[in-house]
Amino acid sequence: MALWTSSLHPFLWLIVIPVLASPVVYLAGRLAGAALARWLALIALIVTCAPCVLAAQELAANGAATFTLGLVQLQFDGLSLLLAGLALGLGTSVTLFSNAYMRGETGEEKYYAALLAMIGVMVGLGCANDLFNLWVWFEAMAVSSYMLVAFYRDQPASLEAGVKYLVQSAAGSVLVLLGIAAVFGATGQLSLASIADSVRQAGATQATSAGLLAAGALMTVGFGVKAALVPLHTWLPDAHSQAPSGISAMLSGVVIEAGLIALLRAVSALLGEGDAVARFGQLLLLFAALNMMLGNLLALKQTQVKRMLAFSSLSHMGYMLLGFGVAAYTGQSAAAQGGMFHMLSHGLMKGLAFLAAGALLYTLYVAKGAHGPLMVNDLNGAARRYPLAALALGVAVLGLAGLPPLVGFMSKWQIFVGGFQAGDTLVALLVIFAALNSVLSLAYYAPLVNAMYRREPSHAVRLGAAMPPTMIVPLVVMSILVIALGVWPTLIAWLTEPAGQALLAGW
Amino acid sequence: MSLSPLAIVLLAVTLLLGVGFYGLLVARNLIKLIVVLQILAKAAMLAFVAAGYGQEHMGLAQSMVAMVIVADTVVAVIALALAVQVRRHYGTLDVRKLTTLRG
Amino acid sequence: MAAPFITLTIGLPWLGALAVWIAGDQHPKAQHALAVLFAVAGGLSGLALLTTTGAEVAIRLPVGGAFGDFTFVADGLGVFLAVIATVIGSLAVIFSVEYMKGEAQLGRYYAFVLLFIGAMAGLALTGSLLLLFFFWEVTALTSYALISFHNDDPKAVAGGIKALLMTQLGGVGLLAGALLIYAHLGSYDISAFLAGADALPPDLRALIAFGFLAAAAAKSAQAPFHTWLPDAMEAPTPVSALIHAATMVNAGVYLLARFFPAFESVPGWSTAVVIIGMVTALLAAVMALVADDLKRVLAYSTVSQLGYMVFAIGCGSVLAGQFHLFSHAVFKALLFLGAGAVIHAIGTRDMHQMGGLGKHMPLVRGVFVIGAGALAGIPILNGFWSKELILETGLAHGPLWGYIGMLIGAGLTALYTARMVWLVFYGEPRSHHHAHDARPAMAIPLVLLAVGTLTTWLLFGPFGALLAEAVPGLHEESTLDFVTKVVSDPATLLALGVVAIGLLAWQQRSRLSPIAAGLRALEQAAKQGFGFEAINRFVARMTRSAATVLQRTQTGELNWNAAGIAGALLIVLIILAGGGTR
Amino acid sequence: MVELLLILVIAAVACAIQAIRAERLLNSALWLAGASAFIAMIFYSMGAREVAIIELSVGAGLVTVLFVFAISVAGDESIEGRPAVPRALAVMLAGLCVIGLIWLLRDLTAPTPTAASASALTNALWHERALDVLAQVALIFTGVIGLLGLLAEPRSAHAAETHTTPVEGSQQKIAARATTESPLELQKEAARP
Repeated sequence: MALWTSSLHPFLWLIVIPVLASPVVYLAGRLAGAALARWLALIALIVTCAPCVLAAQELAANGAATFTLGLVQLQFDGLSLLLAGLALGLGTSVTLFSNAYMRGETGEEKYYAALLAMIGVMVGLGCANDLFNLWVWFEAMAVSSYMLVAFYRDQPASLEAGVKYLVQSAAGSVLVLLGIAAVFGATGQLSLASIADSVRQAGATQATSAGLLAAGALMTVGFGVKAALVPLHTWLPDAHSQAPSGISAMLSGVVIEAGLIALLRAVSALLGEGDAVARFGQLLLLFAALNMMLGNLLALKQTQVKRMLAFSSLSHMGYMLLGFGVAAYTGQSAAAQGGMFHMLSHGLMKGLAFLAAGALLYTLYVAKGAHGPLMVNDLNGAARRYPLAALALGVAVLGLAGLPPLVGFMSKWQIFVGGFQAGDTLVALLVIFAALNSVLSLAYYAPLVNAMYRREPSHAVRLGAAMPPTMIVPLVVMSILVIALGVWPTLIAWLTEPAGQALLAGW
Repeated sequence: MSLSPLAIVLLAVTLLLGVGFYGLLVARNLIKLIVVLQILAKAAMLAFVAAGYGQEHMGLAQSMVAMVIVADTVVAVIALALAVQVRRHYGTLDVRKLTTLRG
Repeated sequence: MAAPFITLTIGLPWLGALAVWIAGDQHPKAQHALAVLFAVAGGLSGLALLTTTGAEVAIRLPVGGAFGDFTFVADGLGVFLAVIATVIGSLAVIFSVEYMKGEAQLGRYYAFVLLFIGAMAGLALTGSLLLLFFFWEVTALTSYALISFHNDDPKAVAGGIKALLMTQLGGVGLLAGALLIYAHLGSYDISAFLAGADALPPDLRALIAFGFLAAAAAKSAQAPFHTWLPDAMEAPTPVSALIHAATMVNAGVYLLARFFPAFESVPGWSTAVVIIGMVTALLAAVMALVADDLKRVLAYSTVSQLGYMVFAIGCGSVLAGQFHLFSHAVFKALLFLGAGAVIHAIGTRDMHQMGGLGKHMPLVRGVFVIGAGALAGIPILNGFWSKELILETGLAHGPLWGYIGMLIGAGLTALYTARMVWLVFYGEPRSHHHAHDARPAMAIPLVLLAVGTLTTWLLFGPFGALLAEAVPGLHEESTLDFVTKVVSDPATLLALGVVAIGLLAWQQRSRLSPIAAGLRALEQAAKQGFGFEAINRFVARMTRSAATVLQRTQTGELNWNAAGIAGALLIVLIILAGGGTR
Repeated sequence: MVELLLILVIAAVACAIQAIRAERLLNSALWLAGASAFIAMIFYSMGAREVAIIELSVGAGLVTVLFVFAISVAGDESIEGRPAVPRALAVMLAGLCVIGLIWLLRDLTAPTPTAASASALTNALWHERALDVLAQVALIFTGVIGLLGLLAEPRSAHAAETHTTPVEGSQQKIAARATTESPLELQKEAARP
């Protein structure tokens, strides 16, 4: 049992604390009432921020840290830090936000327990350095999110979303497993590092490379379901619009990104060098174009706020894919870093958008026991009664559209810079297509903002409840971040740069 | 080409996968869809055994299959719970009726 | 030296925006006061910049990564636009005190006006392409917010979104150009690009040049992007119309002037600029002739005058373009504020419901006629001098057809100006209204601008000196030389003759009615925006129907969703297994 | 060995097909159990002795019990009508995927171990792959939470709501909003898809 006594690196606490806190929160909620669960969950997450800072410092000083147990290794590198920071930051906001939003719901303590577990396993997913281990974390993340999506189990629409999410996720998960089996069968390895080594050195035989190719395809599609690549995306608009708003923020802000990170980590180990990487890049670029187009055009047709935001997540996944695709296709570090930056900024902005929309949904409907969808028309004149929430939503969606001085502008810019530096006509055209898509996205974001600043409030707004301060705090903090990073983008370079390097190191 | 055991099992994997895909596309009953998911998962387990056999790493393969079995059972349990709730609120298990969210 | 003033010119209005917003809508008096205070302070700081111009980088903030250095430069060209933005902006704010009295959500209004002023100053003063695009987009954002200020009016909302989408669409050209430059030079520095442009491959330079041209055309409402500006007149007041029509549109002209040295030698570029300028000047003049809405007439006239400036740059004279921009900013601000006073007094913008207002509003009539005279090109008003300069440049350096087109434009300008003044201030009142003359808060800027309209041309000499350091190859001359040259040039008489014909045509309009009847078709076409509006609608409709078709693929049926997974697996297999190589 | 495997594989695939074709859910679940049993036998003959037993007990046993239980709660509903995706298209898509994979994996059968090498599951599971097990514990825990969350009866007085048909459910939703909204908006609400 010497394995257990080996010194614990700070990053392990990032996984251990939330996962261990989860049952504690559940039991506390069962035994001492939901109020305790609420605050305990928040405290657990805030406590976890301390090792996060430590781990970040250690990463900056000593490079990637590892922890080995048996044959399986966890590695904490830039990519892990990015995902951990995103999950923890957004998770804390969501927990604080849910304090009022979920108050009095049946099964509140289970909500917090599942949320905590989800955050913990997501950090684990970011650290996984072993293919099968990656899948276990991935599956744990999925399992913890099923219940959260279908949390309003008395509402048919919520159940429908849960069913679609579960079936498609599970199908994707099977494809991932098949891919892992193919890798294992072809190389006999499971650790990402040794897979990459054996792919590079062995001068792979015909059989092996065909097996790896099949594995690459299976894993791209399998993880792609979670990352919502078009046409694997169909669960996303349903799940994101029907889940409780805090969970929508988590799903859109972190979970699909985690899917993408898993995809990049797993597949890039198989590629070796040169040609295969470029081909993978082309594939990502194809998905990028599809995602941007479909996400934007369909968002244009939506009248429900959360569903519109969900479709916009698809298009933003497209921007990230553009960055990573360019990075793979041409080896551009700016593009990889831009993709990471956009992942972060999308998590921030979309999280903010869902939380702000959720805050309005809460005051207009949920607080009164009604569970309607939040329509764009319901927001009419919301700014007069809920100035901060309306401002936050406005900042979030305009940032998503890529308008300065908001962070979305800078992260898209970085992706575009990478695209143009690639010096490839096709890529440049795709970048211009992305820019045009940004313009198109204004056609649905701008009316949303206009509606909120109308003078005549809607009935719902006039009769809305007061907004609790626990909701306002995360909104304000995140809005400030969105603006600050938009004015000074390199404030976050310490997070995006190592992440981009960690990604490129695989290629 | 003489069939090796590995080839046969790989064939089984792909066939089960095909059957599973077909089922996902045509099954209308939610519980039957869950059955299909189980079939797909079996294909994955079989793939691990085949890989372990080919690489002579059966211990490792077995440990992974055990994980898959457990994880998959958990998923099945949750899926069945969802199905029960769906039946309760929609009055049917027909997934073609679960189309209030679209477009 | 210039660093503190640059910071103040950009920072004060932005600080003011924050202050007004914090003051809250419960204290309108404080909001008015704060807004005026910060706007005027910004304007003064902008004026102070005039004393410290220089082509070297004044502020450099290294950001690093893909973002380069954030730099600010206070050279003549930039300072000039910054002064226009801050001074006219502060006049607009002063005017708002009266005009916006009692409006709800003043905080939002002032915050966006001040944000706009700051962004415009930033746009003019930055030395980094990234920041240029940044401020470019901020002005788009704020102008959208101002146009849509009355969010309950669907026309205002539609106008705002249209302006936003169209300027953004053009902005993609600027984005692509800036990124191309960065990709090849590794720097966002504008002066580095201007110096090293000749080293770039020619086709690349052409791409950049036309990208920038598209952005400038969209921002300056040049054909074929001109359709957003008239709709932007739904903005709450002439004040924000002033922001759009007299300030923001200058950004496009500024962009062309700034990068002219780099693109001059790109084949076809100058000709394209000339064509765009001329077509815009003519089309917009015809549209101004048939419009009934006072603000729309002014908006079209702005588009038309911007066409003159673009034309001048295409002919190779940045000085002529910028000098007309200067004159135009002054007299058009005067006209807009005058129109604002009229609209504020009688509550309609339809010129057919005005008439005979001169009796009730002598002051407004007086200044308005001065502004209109400048617009029409009546001698010694500032518009006369700058327009003559453009026409002479066109004759000397441009193609002959361009010159003839611009001459016709000058005649049309005189015609629609006469029509506008007549319909508003003269003749019999066509509806009952109790007009009152402008109150002090409105009167002060009006009088100031009228004085400016009469005198700013005297500044030609110093103006040329100001630009000379920023624009290579620009030869300065004293005001006296300039005046002698214009007066002695026979072309001036020709131009004046055309203007006189235009005025006469309005005088004799009853006799010309047969011709007018023949032009009915043209009038109809003009009212439809010459088909450009239809193109906009077509694009919008195509986008929507594409979305509708796509929406049908989202069946919400689980089985089809699963089919998506199977299909994607198949496609990925095909691509990875058989796909192309690099 | 090859013949035995071939028979087992054919049997397993046939059971799987039957599980999909079966009209009644109960039969479907039983065919699945059959497939599971044959697959467990394949495991055994390939040398994966321990998981064969696990598969037999969990896959063929526990899961079947779960299915039967769920079917008894949810009812064995027979659904008439055509599937959403045309059968021909479904066969084509599934078939093409299979063909593509077989084509890619065709050479992977080369190494043929002489004897099935059984190795200890316990060592792999508890020592080499202990991290997986730990992550799995989190997975199982969240699964339990999820199950509890999905099945628990509401604590409050909403109990009456749980047995409503969908139409009534949506009417209730509207009724809940009726107190707050004008009739006009209500009509729009009802018209929403």
